[in-house]
Amino acid sequence: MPAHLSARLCSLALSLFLIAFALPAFAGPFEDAVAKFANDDFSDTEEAIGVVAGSGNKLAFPIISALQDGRLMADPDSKKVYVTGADGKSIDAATGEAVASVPDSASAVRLNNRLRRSVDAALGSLTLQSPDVGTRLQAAQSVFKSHEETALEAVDAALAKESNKSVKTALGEARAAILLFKSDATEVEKLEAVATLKARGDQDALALLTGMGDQPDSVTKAAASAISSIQSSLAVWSTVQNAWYGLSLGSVLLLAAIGLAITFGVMGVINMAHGEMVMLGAYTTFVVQEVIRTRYPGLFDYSLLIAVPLAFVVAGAIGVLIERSIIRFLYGRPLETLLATWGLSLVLQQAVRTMFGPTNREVGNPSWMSGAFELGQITITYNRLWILCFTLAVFAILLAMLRYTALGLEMRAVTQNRRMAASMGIATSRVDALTFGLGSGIAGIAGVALSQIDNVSPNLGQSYIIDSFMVVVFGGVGNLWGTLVGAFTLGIANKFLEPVAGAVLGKIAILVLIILFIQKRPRGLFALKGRAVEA
Amino acid sequence: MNVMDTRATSAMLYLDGVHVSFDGFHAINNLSLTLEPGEMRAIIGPNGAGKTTMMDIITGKTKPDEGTVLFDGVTDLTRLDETRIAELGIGRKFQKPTVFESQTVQDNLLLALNVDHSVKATLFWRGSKAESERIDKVLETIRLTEARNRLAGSLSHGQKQWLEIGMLLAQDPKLLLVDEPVAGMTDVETHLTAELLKEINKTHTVMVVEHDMTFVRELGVKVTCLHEGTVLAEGTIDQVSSNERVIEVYLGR
Amino acid sequence: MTPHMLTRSLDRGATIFLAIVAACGILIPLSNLLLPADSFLQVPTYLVALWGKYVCYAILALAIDLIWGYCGILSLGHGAFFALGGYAMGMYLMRQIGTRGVYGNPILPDFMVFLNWQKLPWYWYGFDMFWFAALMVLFVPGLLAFCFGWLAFRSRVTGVYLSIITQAMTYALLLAFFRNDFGFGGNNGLTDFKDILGFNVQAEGTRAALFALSCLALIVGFLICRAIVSSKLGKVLIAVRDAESRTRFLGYRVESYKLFVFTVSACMAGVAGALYVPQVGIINPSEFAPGNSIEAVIWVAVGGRGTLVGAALGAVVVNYAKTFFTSGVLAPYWLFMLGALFILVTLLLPKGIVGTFNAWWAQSKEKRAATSVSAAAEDGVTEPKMAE
Amino acid sequence: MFSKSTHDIAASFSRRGVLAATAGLVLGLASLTGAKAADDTIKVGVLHSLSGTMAISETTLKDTILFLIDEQNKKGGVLGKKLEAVVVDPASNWPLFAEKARELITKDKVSVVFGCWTSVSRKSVLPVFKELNNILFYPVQYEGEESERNVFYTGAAPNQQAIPAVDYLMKEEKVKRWVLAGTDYVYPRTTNKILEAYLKSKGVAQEDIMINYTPFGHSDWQTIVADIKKFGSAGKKTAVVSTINGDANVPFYKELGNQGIKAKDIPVVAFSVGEEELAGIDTKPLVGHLAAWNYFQSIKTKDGSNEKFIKDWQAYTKNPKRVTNDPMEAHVIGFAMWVKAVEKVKSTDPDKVIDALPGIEAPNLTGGVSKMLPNHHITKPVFIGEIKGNGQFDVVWKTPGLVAGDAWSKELDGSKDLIGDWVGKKCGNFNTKTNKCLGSGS
Repeated sequence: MPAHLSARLCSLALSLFLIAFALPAFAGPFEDAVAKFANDDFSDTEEAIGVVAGSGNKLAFPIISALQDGRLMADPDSKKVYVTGADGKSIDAATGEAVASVPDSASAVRLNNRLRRSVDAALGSLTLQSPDVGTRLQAAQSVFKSHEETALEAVDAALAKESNKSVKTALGEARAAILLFKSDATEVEKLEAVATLKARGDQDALALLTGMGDQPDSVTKAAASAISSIQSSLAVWSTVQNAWYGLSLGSVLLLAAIGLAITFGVMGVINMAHGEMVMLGAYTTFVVQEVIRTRYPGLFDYSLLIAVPLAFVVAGAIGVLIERSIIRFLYGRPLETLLATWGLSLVLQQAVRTMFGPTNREVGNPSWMSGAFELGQITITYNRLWILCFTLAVFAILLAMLRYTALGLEMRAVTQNRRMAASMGIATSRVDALTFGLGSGIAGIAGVALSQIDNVSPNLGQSYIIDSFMVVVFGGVGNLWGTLVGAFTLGIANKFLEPVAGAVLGKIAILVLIILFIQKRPRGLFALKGRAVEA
Repeated sequence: MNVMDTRATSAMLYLDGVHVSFDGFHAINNLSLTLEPGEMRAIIGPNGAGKTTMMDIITGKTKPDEGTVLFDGVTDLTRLDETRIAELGIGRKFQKPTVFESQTVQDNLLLALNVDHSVKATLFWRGSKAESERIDKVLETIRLTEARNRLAGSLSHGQKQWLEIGMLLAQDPKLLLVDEPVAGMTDVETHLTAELLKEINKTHTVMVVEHDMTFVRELGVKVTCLHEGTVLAEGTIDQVSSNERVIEVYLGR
Repeated sequence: MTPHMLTRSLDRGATIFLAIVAACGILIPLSNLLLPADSFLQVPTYLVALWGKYVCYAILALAIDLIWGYCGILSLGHGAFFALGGYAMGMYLMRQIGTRGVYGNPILPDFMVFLNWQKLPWYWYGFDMFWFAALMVLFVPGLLAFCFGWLAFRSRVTGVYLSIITQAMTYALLLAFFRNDFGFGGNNGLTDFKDILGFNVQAEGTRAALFALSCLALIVGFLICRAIVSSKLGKVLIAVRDAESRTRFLGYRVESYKLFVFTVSACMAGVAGALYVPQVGIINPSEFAPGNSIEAVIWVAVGGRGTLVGAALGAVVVNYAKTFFTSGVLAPYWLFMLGALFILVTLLLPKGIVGTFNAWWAQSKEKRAATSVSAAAEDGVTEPKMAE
Repeated sequence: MFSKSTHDIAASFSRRGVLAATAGLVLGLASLTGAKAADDTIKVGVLHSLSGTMAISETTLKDTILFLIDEQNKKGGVLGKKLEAVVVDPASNWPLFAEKARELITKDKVSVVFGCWTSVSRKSVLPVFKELNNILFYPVQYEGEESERNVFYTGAAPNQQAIPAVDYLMKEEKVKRWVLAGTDYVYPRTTNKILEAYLKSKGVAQEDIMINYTPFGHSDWQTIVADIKKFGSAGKKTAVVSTINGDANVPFYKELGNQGIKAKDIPVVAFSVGEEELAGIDTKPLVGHLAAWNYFQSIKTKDGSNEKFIKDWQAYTKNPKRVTNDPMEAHVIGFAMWVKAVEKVKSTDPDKVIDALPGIEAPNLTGGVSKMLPNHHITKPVFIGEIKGNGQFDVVWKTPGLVAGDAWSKELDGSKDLIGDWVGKKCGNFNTKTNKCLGSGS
C-alpha cells in the first residue's frame, strides 16, 4: 500500500474518532450531519444528505442545492462547511451565519453518481412546492424516478395545493410510483397506481411495472396487462423511431454525398479527396469556435451560422484551386483523376495533421443543437433534427441554383455538350472551376454539420468517402434527385436492418444489396436513358 | 405496303409496328420496313428521324417496346443480344467511324474475321494461311495494303471509314448495316465508296443510311425516307425527292 | 502453354525483365545464405523479406494491369482477392502450428480457444493439407471473381460503376472479416506462424526459398500475362477496352472475355497473397481495406498501365519509396511525398514510367515501330481509354 | 552483389532493360547504405504510427519517448552514452509494423523498441522480436492471454482495469444489469468474455447482460443508444461497460449526451477513453460517466511527481494545454525500468536486460512504485475516475494497493491454469495443472 494512502486512511480514522467523541458534546444531529460533508467520504456525504434533507431545517435547501452545483465548500482541517452563493457571499452551513471568507484549504464537496441521485431525490421533495412551475415539474419527475417512501407526505401535500395540470399529472405519477413500491399500501391504492402508470405508457412506467417485485395477485394481474399494453404501443413506436433514425442517417449520407453528386455526378470527376473537403469544413468550424471561445464567448450559439459560409468559401476556394492546378489537365480521363485526387487526399490529411495535430478537436454543440425532445414515445435529438432540415435546405438551394441562376444554366450546358457550350460563348473552363468549387464548397458545408455528430480529426473524410460514392452510384450518376432518394433509401434500409442483424451485418447486407442492385440497374436508381448516355 | 406483307417470310429483314421511346420521347413510331435478300437500300431522313435508333434495334443494342423484328424470315432479333445477332450475320458500320485505334490495320481486320470467337479459340489461336490471304484480299479491296502495319488511330478520317467497311467485309455478314459511310469524305473518296458498296452488294444484302444525296443517287437503289421514327416515303430517289411531304420535312415548314 | 505461345510472348523487353527477376530470384537468396554476414555484398535477411514482399506486390500489380491495362476493367477491390489468397495460406499455416500454440490445443487455433470455440468450423477443414490450401489459394479468389464477374459483366456494369461495386465488395469483406464470429481471427487476423511444409518460416533458408519462389511466381505470372496479351485474345481484350460495343457487334461475347481475364487475374492476386503471408507473418482484415486496392492500382499507373513490366516496376518503386520515406527524418512528411508522387505521375507521366520510356524509345527509333507487329502493339498503347 | 550482377545482365541486353536495371541498382544500393550504427550512442527504437487511423493515439506516445530520452540525456544518458531515438512510421499498417520492426533491429541496431498500440500491431511484430531477439515495451491496456519473453507489457491486463471497474459499479452504484458494448475486435471480445464469466460468478443472470458489438469507426449510434436506454429501463440499476475503440467514442458520447442519458441514470464506464480522447468532446453533458485507468492526469501526488511530469511535458511540447494519459505513464514506467535494468547489468545486450528486468521497480506517476513481474506484466494501482466538465477526471475510487497484472485470465476456461514465468520456469504459458510449458514457449 502506498505510503500516502495509508497516511490518509490513518488521518481519516483519527478524524472519525474525533467526530465521534469530541463533537457530540456541543452539537445536534443537524450540525453533526453537516460536519460529515467535510469528511470527503461518499458514504458519509450520502448519510449527511439524508439527514439534512429530512431535518426540516430551513438551511436544508440551500445546502443541498449548493451541493448539487458544487458550491458547498468543506474545510477538512476545521470540519467547517460553507455554502457559497452565486453572489460570492458565504454562510456557515451549520449555523447559517454569514462568514467573511471561506478558508483556502476548503474545497468543494465531491459527488459521485449515487450521491447525485440522492441529491436529486432530496431536492425533489424539498422543491415540490417551489413557486416556479418548471422547478415543481422537475421535482415531481425526480421524485418519480427515486420513488422513495419518505417523499409520499410531501407529494400528497403538494398535490393538494397544485393547480397546474401537467405538474399535477407528474405528481400523480410520482405518487403512483411511490405507492407501487410501498409495502403497506392497500390493494386499491396499488391498482390505481398501476392504472396511472399504464396511462403514462412509456419506458419508465414499464420499468417500474416490471421491477415492482411481489404484489397481491390482483395487482400482478393488472400490472401484467398494463405491461403488455405498454409494450405493444412501444413496439409501434419503435417502428416510427427506426424510420426517424433512418431519415436521420439518410440525411447525413445525403449531406456527405451532395457535393460528390456535383463533382462526380455532374462533372464526372471521381474526386477521392471529397472526404477531405468535408474534413476542411469541419476544421473551419473548429477554428471559428476557437476564435469565438477566446474572443467573443457570447457569440457561441451563432458559431455554426458563421461557420457555414466560411466553410463554403474555404472548401470552395480550395476546390477551385485543385481544379485549376490538377483536375483540368485530366478531363476525359476519369480514372486518372481518381488516382491524382487520392494522392491529394493523402496530402490534405497529412497537412491537417501537421497543422492541427493528429488528435480529435473539440467542436461544441450550440445550445439550440443540444438535447432532445420527446415526440410521443420517441426521442428526437435536436442536432439530428437540425441536420435533417439543414440537408434538405442545402438540397433545395442547390436545385434552385442549378435551375434558375445563370451559373446553373451554364453548368448544365457545359456538362451536356461542352463544345456546343463553348461555341456559344460560355467560358467553359471558368464554369468547370466554379462547378468543382461549388461541389467542394457544399462538401465543406457538410463538414460543418457533421462536426456536430462525429469526430473532428484528420481521418474524418475517410469514413464518408465510400458511403458517399455508394449513395451517388446507387441513386444514379448525374441525377440529384437520385442522390436524394438513394441516401434516404440506404439510411432507412440500414436502420431497419440494424436491430435485426446488428450494426456490422446490417452494413454488409446493405453493401451486398447495392452490388446486386447495380446488376439489375447498371446505371443506378434514376438512370438517364437513351442514346445520349452512350455517346 | 400490303404487297410486301405477303412476302414477309422470304425477306432478309422484316420490321413491323416497331415502337421505342426514351423517357417519353418516341424515337421510333410504328416503323415497318422490309429488306429483300440481295437488295441494297438507302435510308434517308433528317436528324432525329430515328435512323440510328433503327439500326440499334436491328443489332440488339436497343430493345423495342413493341413490334416485330425478323431476320431471314425466322429469327426474332428482339430477343437476342448484340453478340448473337452479329454471329447470325448482321454486320454494322457506325456513324462515327469506330475502329480499334490502338491496334494495327491488319489486327483490326483479323479481329473482324468471322472465325470462332470463343475465348478458348482466341487464346490458342495461331494464324492460318487462309486467314492471312483473306486479310490481304480485304486490304486490297479497301486500298489499305500499304498501311497494314500502321495503327488504326493514325489513319485519316476517310481511311478509317474504309477500314470499318473492310472490317465488315472480313466479317462477311449476310446483312450489312452501313451508317453514314461517306461523312467527311472528299468527292473522290465518296465516289470510290459508292463503287465499293455496289461491289459488296453483289454478294451481300446492304442497308445504307446517308445524308449525302449525290451519294445516294450514285448508288441508284431504292430509297426509304424516315421521319419522326416512321416511314415517310419509299421508292426511287427521284420519286422520294419529289414527294411533297419529304420536301416539307427537309426544308422545314 | 503451347510452345508457339511462349515464343510469341517473349519480346526483348519481356526477356530482359525475366532475366532480371530470375537473377534476383537466384542471386539474392544465394548471397544471403552463402556470404558471411559482414560482407558488403551480403544481402541481410530483413532485405530478403522486404524484397519478397515487393515481389508479391509486383504479382498483384501484374494481375491488375492484365485487367485494367488491357481490358479496361478498373477493379478497386483487387486487394480482396489478394487477401483471400493470403487467408487460405494463413489458414494452412495456422493448422501447421498444431500443439505449439499458446494453449497447446492440437486442433483449434489460439484465437478460437480463448473465445471459447468448441470445435473447428467446417470451412477450416482440409486446410491442414498443403495441397488443399494451395488449391484454395486459386479456387476461392477465382470463384469469387467468377461469381462477381458473371453477375457484373453479364448485366454490363462498366466503368466507374464497376469500380465502385468492386470497392463495395472488398469493403463488405473487410467488415465481414473484422467480425470475430466469422471465424478468421477478427482484427488480429492469423499470425504466429511456425512451419511451412515442415520448414520453420522464420529460418533464413525458408525466407530465401520463399523469396526465390515469389520470383518464380512473378516469372510464371508474367509469362501467363504475356501469353494472354500477345495472343489473339489479347487483341480482343484491347478491342474491348477501346470500343466495347464495337467488339460486341463483331460477334465477340465480351462478357466471357472479361470474365476470363478477371478470374485469371483474381487467381494471380490470390497467389500473390499466399506468398505474401508467410513472408510478412500476418494476415489481417486490413488487407481488404479499399485504400489498399486503390494503392495497388496506383502502382500500376506509376509504372505504366498496359505494359506489364511497368506494373511490376511500379509496385516495387512505390513500395520502396514508402519504405524509404517512413524512416528517419522524413517520417512525418512521407504522406506528402507519396501524395505528391501520385499527383505528379498522373499529371506529368500519364503513361507511367515504362509507358513514357517506351514512347520515348519508339520516337527515337520510329522506323522500328513498323517492323514488328507485336512490338507495335505494345509500344503503341497510347492513351488507353476508359471502357464505356 | 546482386545489384552488380543484375547490372551485368542488363548490360548485355542494354537497350530497353537499362532503365529497369538502373532503377534496381539505385534501389538496391540505397537500401544497403546507412546500415552502420554509431557506437557512441545507444539507439532506442520508436515504433508508433504517425499517420493513418492510429496516429490519433500513437503520435503522443512517440513524443513521450522523445521527451523521456531528452530528459535522460540531460541526466547524462545511460552507461555514459547518450540515447538516440530512431523514429519510424508504420502508418497504421500491420505488415508495415513487422517490416519496420525488422528494419529497426537489423538495420538501425536499436537496443530496445517502445511501440505499438493495437493488439494486431503487437501480434504482427511479435515473430520479429522473437526471431531477432530484441525487446519491445508495449504500453497499452490489452486483452491479456499473452506472455512473451521479448515483450514487456506495461499497460493494464484485464484484471487491472476491467474487473476492478465492474467491482466498483456493483459495490458503489449497486448495478444489477449490464450492457457490455464494444468494438468488434479482440480486446473487447476477450474483455467481455472475461467480464461475462465474472458477472455470472457474482450471480448476475444471463438476461441481465446485453452484449453489443459495432464495427470500427461506427458513427451512427442512434439505434444502439436507444437500445441501451430500453435495456436500462427494466427496473434494475443498469450500467454500460464500454470497450468502444478510439474514433467511435466521440459520436457515441455525443449521442448519449443528446439523448439525455445522464451518468446518474445509466453510467458508462470506459476502458479506452482517456484525457486525450476527451479533448475532442464537450464533456459537460458527460459529467459523471466513468473511466477505469491506472493513471489520471488529475491525480495529486504527495511528492509532486505527477505535477512535475505534467509541467515538464507541457514545457517540452511547448503546449500548456497538452494532456497526459495512461499509456504515456506506461511508457514512463517502462522506460525507467529499462534504464534501471541496463544500468544493473551494465549492458544493453537484450538477453541480459530481459533477464534483469523482472523484479526491477520504478516509481509510477501516481505516487507508488510499480514492479516488473516474472510474467512481464507490471503491478499497477487501479483508479476509477469520473468525467468532469473540463475534460479531466475526478478519481472516485482506487484499489487499496497495487494490482499485479495477470498474463492469463483466471475467468477463461482456456487459460485459467496458465501462468507466465520467465524467471523460474522460463516459460510464458506454463500449465500449472500438468506442469508443462505449452506450445512454442518451451
